[in-house]
Amino acid sequence: MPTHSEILNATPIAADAVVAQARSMFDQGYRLVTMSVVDLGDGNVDIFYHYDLNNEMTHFRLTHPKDKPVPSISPVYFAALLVENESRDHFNLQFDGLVLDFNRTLYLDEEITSTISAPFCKISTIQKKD
Amino acid sequence: MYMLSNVLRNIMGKYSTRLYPFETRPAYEGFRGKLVNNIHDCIFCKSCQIKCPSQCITVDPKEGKWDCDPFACVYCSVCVDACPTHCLSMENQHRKPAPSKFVVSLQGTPRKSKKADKSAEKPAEAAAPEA
Amino acid sequence: MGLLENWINKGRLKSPWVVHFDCGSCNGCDIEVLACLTPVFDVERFGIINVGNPKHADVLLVTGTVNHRNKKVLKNIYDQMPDPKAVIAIGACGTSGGVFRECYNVVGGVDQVIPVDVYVPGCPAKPDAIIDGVVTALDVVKAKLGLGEMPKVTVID
Amino acid sequence: MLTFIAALIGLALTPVVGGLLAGVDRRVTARLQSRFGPPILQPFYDVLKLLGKAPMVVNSWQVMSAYIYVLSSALAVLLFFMQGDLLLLFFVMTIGAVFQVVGALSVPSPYAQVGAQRELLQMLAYEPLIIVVFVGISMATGSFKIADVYAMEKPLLLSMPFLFIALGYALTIKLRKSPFDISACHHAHQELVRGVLTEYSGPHLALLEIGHWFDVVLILGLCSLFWHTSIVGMVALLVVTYAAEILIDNICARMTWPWMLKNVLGVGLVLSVFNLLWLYVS
Amino acid sequence: MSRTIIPFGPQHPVLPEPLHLKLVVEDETIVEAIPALGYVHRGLETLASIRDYNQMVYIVERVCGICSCIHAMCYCQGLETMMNVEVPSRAKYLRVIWSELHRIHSHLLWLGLFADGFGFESLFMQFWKIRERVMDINEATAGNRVVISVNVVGGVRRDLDKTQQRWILDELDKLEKELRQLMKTMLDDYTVKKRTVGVGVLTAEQAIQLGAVGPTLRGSGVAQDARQLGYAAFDELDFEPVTSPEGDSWARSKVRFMETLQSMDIVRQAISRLPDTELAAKVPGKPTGEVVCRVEQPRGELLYYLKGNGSKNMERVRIRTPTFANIPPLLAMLPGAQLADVPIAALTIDPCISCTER
Repeated sequence: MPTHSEILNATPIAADAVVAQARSMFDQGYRLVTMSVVDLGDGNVDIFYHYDLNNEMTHFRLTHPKDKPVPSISPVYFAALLVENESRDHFNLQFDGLVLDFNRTLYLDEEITSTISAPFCKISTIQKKD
Repeated sequence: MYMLSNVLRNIMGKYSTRLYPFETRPAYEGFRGKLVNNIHDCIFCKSCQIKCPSQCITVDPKEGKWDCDPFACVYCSVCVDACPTHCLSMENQHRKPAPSKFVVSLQGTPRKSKKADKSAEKPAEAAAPEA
Repeated sequence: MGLLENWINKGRLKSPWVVHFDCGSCNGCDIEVLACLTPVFDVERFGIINVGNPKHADVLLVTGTVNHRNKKVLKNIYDQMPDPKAVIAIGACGTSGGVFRECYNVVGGVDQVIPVDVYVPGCPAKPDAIIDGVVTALDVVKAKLGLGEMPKVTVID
Repeated sequence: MLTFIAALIGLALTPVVGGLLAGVDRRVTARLQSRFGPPILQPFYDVLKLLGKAPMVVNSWQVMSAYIYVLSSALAVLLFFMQGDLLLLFFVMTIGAVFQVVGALSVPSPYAQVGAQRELLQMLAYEPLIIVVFVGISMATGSFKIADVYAMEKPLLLSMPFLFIALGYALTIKLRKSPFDISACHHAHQELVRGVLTEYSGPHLALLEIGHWFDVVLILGLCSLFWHTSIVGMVALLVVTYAAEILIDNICARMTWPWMLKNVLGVGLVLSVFNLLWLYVS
Repeated sequence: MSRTIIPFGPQHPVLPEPLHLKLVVEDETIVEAIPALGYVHRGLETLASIRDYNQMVYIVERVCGICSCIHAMCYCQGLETMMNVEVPSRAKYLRVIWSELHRIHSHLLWLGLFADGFGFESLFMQFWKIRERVMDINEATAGNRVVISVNVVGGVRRDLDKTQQRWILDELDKLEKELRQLMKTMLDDYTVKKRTVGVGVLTAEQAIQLGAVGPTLRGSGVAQDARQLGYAAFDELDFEPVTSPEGDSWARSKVRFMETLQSMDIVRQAISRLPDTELAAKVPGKPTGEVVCRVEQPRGELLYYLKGNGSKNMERVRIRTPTFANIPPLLAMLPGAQLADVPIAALTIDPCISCTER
């Protein structure tokens, strides 16, 4: 029974299996809902892949070091293009094989990219004015 | 062509424009308009300052000052719900536009004076327009 | 000459064409600005048309916070407008940054980038408030032309 | 000489009439949309205000085009009031329209460029219709002189009803009304901002606006030729025509230019040729 | 033929949204569309680290003014799941009522803008005229026209009394009558159909592969609606997702038109079954854990990923908005279209850029 809100129960996945997994989900007719990125604070990030088939969701969790490039699933799911660029903006994550790389300028301008390395990481979140 | 009956009905009937500001419609009872503070009852407990999602209220219990930036206020009425003495309320009229920004700054009597000198209690209303 | 001048001034006060710029607003104020053009509020009564082109406009309506990317666009639009012009900042975000003041990508209110003539508070500002704002802006224009007094700031009324 | 002075007075009155017409148009449109609407004098306020704005010139071609457009539109109106030659009038009017396009093409803005291309396509659509109407008039009267139309005993409408409909198409395009408001329109909610008018501002925009008033009066004047015998009939015809234009504007979506070319040239020319044959036979 | 790049937006009269598309155009045919975003990016999600989880309700409402109530509802439902709070059933029904009112006003707004997109000004005015009835309902019952701020974690803040309920039903009846008068114009008019039929076609397969949601997906004939998940009181109400198989602009406008009528029906159902309970439950403790929550916005499925760490601030609030998912389908729809069709195709995904960029 699909639910509207669920305590996240994600299957762990390895970095080298991400693209193959995406390909198999694509072939089974799954829709890529989105990806979520969370900074864990210890130099790693959690990347969640949320898929949906007939309102039933499947989640995968990739725990990955922040400074290593993540394999991009945008060649499989074109829709991943925006979300991967967004993660690139917010967490300064590198993606391997991104189909259209905005290079950290999807949302952000130089003023921000030069002063904040990754706005959504813990070290630089709090931006209080004076 | 289906629109014809509609536009003809419009031109036959009365226009539906409310001629604001020449004619005003009575405001709805529960509209969240201007935030007002009855400073006599304010105990400077800071509940509003803590709860405000926009952080537009500053309370100074020592001086007995209650400041609100009406241009940062988002009119959510969280402060009204949080106020223990119900001295905060919202009028059902919107705040009028202004050619310069200001802070609503109300001066009350600090809490420690209790009810001792009630006669001396006179709220002074001061405005400090910024540039 | 005096007569023509008078007429032109009258035209200025009777025909404020607006251009609306959504500068990072949550759409709340945008749809209220649009609602002003529609039958129930119909600001065309005051001669206001939404021209969508800064070169034709006299009044710039700005909704929303300024961020680092759109501040250039905002400045550009302001510069493209021929004189005399007025700027109205609408909503909590446009006037001061509102709830988003402390976000990392937010510069603040519109007045950080261009001079603002009228501030319309509210989140979002009601169409009534926006109409009041335009009327106040016309008073400001009038005062600038030397035809009247600056509208007063009423803090508590 | 007397006709010339009368024509000059007519020319001076034309912007007033055109402006009032635009004002009434806006008011009626507003009422059709259930709005209160602007004051009738609103177009005059707009133009006066635009005249008082600081000029922002992109290049001198643009300014020159604006002046030539207004002058040729005014000249066309003058020729009309002097009851001159229809063909000459047509060419003068075309010069104005061409310079409107030249002005738009001379600036780098993509909106103006695309607007200019569409304006050219519009000209392609309405100019053959106007020519055919003139040919019809010459077939009915024997010459291209407006004076000869006035010499006729029966209104033209009786012998050329289909050509009048064809002229209606041209009028809709010239008035920039839906479904043909594709290159520029007065309410600006469109994909090209204001198309050919995008790059004009201040006094030059006011000039173009006045030129547009001349154009509208001229085309309505051509319509009035169809019932020249009585003033009442003429006014009634014009009121009905203009009211129909406003209604059509409010019950149609904007179409694309391929549709416009197909429809206007197809339907319009078939109607006109049919009417011409009818004229020829009778 | 000559290639030119026409900028579409960010400031554009048809679209009061700062969506910027770089259109590579050959004559008037689109060859490629490249999006440029970031004009509305505020970085709202980072506010979670300096505002507490109750204040965040009012901040996520301001992700997007048009669907504010539904954003807050989704966030609150996520937190309620995380903190194991049972929401009183009256609050659930009230949430349905307000969220469906939001859907009605959002769809009417879109229908108006869409009409404006193909230059039908009087139709635009009509839709916005009747929309004011919903705005009045919002203003009278919730205290603001657009951002109504009724949701709190654990329930709702305002109640509807009997007179208000009757008034809402009256207004909805009038609204429905007026809306039905426009149905033929919107769906059958010759000029309208000429502009919408066959523009921006998206097949069902493409729609799923590109991750389309909401009316964009249902306009391609896929019956998927997050309301089927039964959040709030939707599990106790009767409705079927509206679909249309054509996949073009016309189909999407039809889906939205029919959904407006459907939402009125849902509000009526909800008012007739409104139970008599408390408005809000007490919320104990601080949020911990990870939750994924979905609701159906007017524009499609909205997903929140929430992570709490036991403090009063949330660790992460991630918002995936429907327009964010609908932009890739738009990019796939545009090549081959005419320049005059771009506003129409772009409008049919109902772009909400402030949602997209947050």
